[in-house]
Amino acid sequence: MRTDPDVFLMGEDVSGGAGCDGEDDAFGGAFGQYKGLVKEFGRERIIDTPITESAFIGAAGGAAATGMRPIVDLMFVDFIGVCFDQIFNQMAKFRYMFGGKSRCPAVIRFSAGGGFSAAGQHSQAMYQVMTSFPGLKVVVPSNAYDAKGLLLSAIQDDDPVLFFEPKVLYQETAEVPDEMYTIPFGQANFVREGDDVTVVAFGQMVPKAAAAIDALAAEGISCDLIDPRTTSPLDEAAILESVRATGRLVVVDEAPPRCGLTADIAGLAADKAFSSLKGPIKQVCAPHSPTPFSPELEAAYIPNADKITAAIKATLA
Amino acid sequence: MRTDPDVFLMGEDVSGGAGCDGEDDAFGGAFGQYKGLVKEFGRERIIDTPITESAFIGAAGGAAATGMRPIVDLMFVDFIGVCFDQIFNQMAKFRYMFGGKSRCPAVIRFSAGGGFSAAGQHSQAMYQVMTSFPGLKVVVPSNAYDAKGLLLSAIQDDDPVLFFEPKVLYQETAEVPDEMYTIPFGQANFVREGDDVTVVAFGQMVPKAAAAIDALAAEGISCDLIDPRTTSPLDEAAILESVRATGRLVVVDEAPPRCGLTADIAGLAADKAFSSLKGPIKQVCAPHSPTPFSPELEAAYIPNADKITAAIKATLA
Amino acid sequence: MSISKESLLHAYRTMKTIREFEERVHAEIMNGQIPGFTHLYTGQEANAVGVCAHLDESDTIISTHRGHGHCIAKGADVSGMMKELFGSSEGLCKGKGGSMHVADIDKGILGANGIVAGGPPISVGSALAAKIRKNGKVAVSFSGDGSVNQGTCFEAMNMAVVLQVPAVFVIENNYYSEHTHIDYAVGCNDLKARTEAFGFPVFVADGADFFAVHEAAGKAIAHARAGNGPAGVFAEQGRYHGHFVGDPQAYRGEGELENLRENHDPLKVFRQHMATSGELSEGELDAIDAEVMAEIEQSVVDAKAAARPTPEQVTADVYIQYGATA
Amino acid sequence: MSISKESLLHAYRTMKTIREFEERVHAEIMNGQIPGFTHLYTGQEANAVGVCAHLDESDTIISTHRGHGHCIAKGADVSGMMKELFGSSEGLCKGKGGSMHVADIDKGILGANGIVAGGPPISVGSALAAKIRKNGKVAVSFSGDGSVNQGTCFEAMNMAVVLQVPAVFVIENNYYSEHTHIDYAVGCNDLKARTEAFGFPVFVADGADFFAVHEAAGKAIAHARAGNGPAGVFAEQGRYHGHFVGDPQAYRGEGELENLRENHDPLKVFRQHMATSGELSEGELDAIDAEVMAEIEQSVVDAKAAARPTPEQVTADVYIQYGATA
Ligand SMILES: Cc1ncc(C[n+]2csc(CCOP(=O)(O)OP(=O)(O)O)c2C)c(N)n1
Ligand SMILES: Cc1ncc(C[n+]2csc(CCOP(=O)(O)OP(=O)(O)O)c2C)c(N)n1
Ligand SMILES: [Mg+2]
Ligand SMILES: [Mg+2]
Repeated sequence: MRTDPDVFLMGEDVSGGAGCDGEDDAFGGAFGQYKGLVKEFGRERIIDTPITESAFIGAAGGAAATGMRPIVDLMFVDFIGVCFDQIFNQMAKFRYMFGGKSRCPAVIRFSAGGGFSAAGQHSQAMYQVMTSFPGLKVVVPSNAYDAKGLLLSAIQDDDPVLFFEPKVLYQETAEVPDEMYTIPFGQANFVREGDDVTVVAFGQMVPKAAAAIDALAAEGISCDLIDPRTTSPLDEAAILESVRATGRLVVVDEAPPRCGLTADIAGLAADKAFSSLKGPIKQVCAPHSPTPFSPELEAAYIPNADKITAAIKATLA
Repeated sequence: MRTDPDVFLMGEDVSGGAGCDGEDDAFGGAFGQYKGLVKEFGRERIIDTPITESAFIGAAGGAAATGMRPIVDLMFVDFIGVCFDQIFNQMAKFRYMFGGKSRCPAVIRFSAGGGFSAAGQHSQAMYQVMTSFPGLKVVVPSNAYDAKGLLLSAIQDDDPVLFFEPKVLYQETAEVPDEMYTIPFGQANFVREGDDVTVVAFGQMVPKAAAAIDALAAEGISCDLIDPRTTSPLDEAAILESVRATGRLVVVDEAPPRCGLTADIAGLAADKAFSSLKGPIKQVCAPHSPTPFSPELEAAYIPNADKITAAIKATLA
Repeated sequence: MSISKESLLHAYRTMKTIREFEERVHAEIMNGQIPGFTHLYTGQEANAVGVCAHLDESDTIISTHRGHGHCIAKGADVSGMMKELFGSSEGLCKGKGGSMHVADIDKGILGANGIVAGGPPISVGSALAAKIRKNGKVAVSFSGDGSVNQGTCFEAMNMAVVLQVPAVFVIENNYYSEHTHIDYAVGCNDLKARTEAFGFPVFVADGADFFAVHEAAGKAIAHARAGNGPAGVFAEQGRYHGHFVGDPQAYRGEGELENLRENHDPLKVFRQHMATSGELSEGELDAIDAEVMAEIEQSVVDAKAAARPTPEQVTADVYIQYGATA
Repeated sequence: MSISKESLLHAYRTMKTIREFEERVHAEIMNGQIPGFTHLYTGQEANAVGVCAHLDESDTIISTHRGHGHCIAKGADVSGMMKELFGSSEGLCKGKGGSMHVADIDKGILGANGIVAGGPPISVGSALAAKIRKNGKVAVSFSGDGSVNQGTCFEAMNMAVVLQVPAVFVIENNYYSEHTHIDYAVGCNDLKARTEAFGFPVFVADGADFFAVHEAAGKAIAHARAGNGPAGVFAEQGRYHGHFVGDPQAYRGEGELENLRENHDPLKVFRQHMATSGELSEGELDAIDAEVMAEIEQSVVDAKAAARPTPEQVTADVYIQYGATA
């Protein structure tokens, strides 16, 4: 934002306290991510909105189509239902429907996923749903370092980018470099390298998969762990290369099973790496139900290291 | 509707002409599906609404939760973006979030899919997206006979049912029995039976797949053609049984490739029928782009018999 | 409109129950006993109770993310609610919903709702059912001052007028949506007028005063019940706690909260009325206080002792006839 | 406000161009030459032209499913539009958009839109960009009488007031949304008042009269351009053809259409004004008619001869840098 006057931030309570008598920088986003920004950039570029997602997400599309680079915050991705049209039918399709003559460099940030006992309407992943729409780019970082580099890429990108922040990862504090760096879209990260099984995991599943894999090392099982970082574009080449080498694949995501990313990657491998496959492709995901509230239920719902371990072993059986 | 006073129909112009000076039964739905109903049941049970999808889809949820059996018409499924929350976050989740104490017997009808040169915002399939949400049942008939039997099942079902009518199939006229019959959900139809390859196809892809398969018979290739009829619940057993017998699978759908039904079925087989597989699982679907307007482009976009034929042969290569 | 002694006792008891329920929930959250996101109704009790006083079990309400007060006012079982908030499988929603989704369909409670303005369209559907069945029932939706800027809310209001259904829209102005003031978020400066422009009457009340709400809501509900189409209630009242538990509320002006607690406390206001009218004695009110405290204490004891859900329950109750896929 | 002769000529030419474009499109659809769903603007020409007379290329408009008239009024290339409707790769959108998505960003045309009320939020974003850049531009959205009941439209209006952006909401009342009458769909009986209740002025005009629209739109656009926040225009006018091409219009009252065509034809009304004021002669207007007819004829000839898209083009222009996956 310091370097590009076209960038601005908009959303409900991104600074907070608009129209109030108290302190100006009272809030700074539902997870405090934007704290301090309004002091630096003022209310002209850090714009609080009413609760009116269709209007401000749509406005981001309109501002982007007319030359700005808006970043908008939807707080919880679960709220996408009230502004869905503006994302999948408008922003996503401008460029194509208008014959390539427009660009729409908007970034929409969402917190996503479970782990907070926030129940059915505040715990969804949803990036698997958004991955299905051509015209959108979809980013799902699994750690703070990547998040920064991917966010800077997102802001510079000329297409609409949906940026999903697994909300349990806000709790982590990690050192990130102060300087500006970008991580390109469509480039997977090899979090672990190994020979026996390829594990592909998304978002908050990446550290869980890493834990499972690290424990399995003691049993002499070594795995590739691939974090695609962006689901659209997807680094198909990295995944296929690994599967061709290991012959075995486990895909892990926290979303429910139907028409999700685990099936997406499994389908990819079952076609393009078929001849290398040595065992069934296993998918680890949530069951086919909404996210439950109770911590015990949620713990049983979200995939954990045990389930990942079991799946890895099942491919070797 | 004749037998159950709790059933009513609601939507934009489901009768048409509300508030107008002209004839009462002037319209009857965007494809004329409801012609005549308002004459029989009156405006109390055939309810025209303003253009206000969130309100009337939400109202269907509310009426269903309080004992009615609404049928609502969204015209084109592409309009789902303006009322998406009411479907995936409200109706779909009432039962679960409320601890099983509610029921929501609402049916939402949509026309879906391409083939009309209706471009990016009036040609989407979308049933693959809705299949991903637990709590919703999703129906995609491929012919008039099934449509009637599945619709009657939908109306009797106590969960929210999304009923997708591939719009090119409206053009077909077919004889359907006058009497009432139901087709249960989760029961696939074997449209063709064969030994070499299993083909699973959805909606308007079923007749195209059948044409491809019939032509291949001359080359001595015989295929099972499975029409799941409902994508949620899905008749996994039928698909797996067939794949275990043939060892080869082609999945055909008109939606774009990412996180869709073709991947969903491929992923299922790559896990649970792995040991029977003799060749790569092929997916035939639209490319990763919005639906184009121009007939030539749309013809190149929507899968056709040639592409299905090529995929079937590729599994045998 | 004179209110029977029994109704007065019930109203006070209900307001006090809400207050103590919320304060105790607050304390238990601070203790780490209640998981998830919770929004408290403290300070707004008169509104829920004043409205629900006109409803019976087969009328429906639909609530918001700040739903405990509405549910208690409509007759939800307090112990079942506390168990739900603790995540027990004996909770009102078997531990699946939590604070943002407490519901009891049998009591006409269509649920708290985690989506701002998710409720009004659903409520219009309940009102439509009442109209089709001609059973004289009404459907009430509660909306915050922030939620009324949401498209779903406007749509529901217009459609209720078009279909002439007995829907009552109760707008609770506690001045804030999260940390943003109504004066900012509602562009026009007259929310009542903007609402009335949709074509139905809106009755205004001091939302800290049970009697004022009772009167305004009485008019609105009577209007709807009589088949005259929708009506609205617009009431101002303070929210004592932050938007969510833990919110430091730095956005508030100096002395604002103190003034609310001092001069706009529904319980105090009610007691003042009683002191003037003499309808209920201090002793009677004190006795209720004691009973309520005991009931809430017991509900927490029970909630802590209640059964915890087991993993198999995750996939139960997704569908009615159909088991889970995974 | 007096209008220069040049502007009058331009206005008449543009209205006539829209009329003949639409009538010819109608004929070509009947001939099976134009695929897809098409909605015609015939009868409403004065509105688009009266509004766009106040805009230059860097102001933006966003249109509806009934978008040809707005695009032509804002300066879209007629031949490129005709090619687009015929599905040619030389069309304004390379044959990818068709009638419901004609757009020309360089001319400030953010597109027709297949989603009712999809446009107003986007337009507010364009207005916000103008406000942030302080460039004095305005953003105009067109909305039908049916679309104003959509939540997105209400949200856009409120947010435009909150952010005080130069957004102009033009409401075109042609009495029908598809086959439903405005008197049914707009619950309150005063759409102007309901709109003004959001907190901005709305100027009313006879939408069949270019001069009336010109005046009302002039006020609204001046208001917005001056930094006073949003404004509205509300204009009534007839839609001659059905909702879509082929609609039998049985829902209309007897004589309704005849009356529209006879007494509320924007072209006739314009000519009557000219006959009275003498500013343009019949001969001048007839000459324009002839030129327009020739231009439209040529556009069809060109469209029929224009290049057809090839299959590889399907996956072009999905993203800027990233090629398609499949
Ligand atoms: C669609 C949606 N947008 C945003 C939110 C986040 N959110 C939860 S409560 C709230 C404020 C609601 O304000 P108001 O309607 O005044 O109710 P109050 O909290 O004051 O009771 C917001 C923005 C949400 N839950 N749903
Ligand atoms: C969200 C959405 N709902 C419904 C439709 C179908 N539809 C297309 S045009 C139309 C009527 C629009 O009426 P109005 O706004 O008055 O515009 P007019 O057609 O009169 O120009 C409807 C319902 C749509 N395209 N998008
Ligand atoms: Mg509030
Ligand atoms: Mg209209």
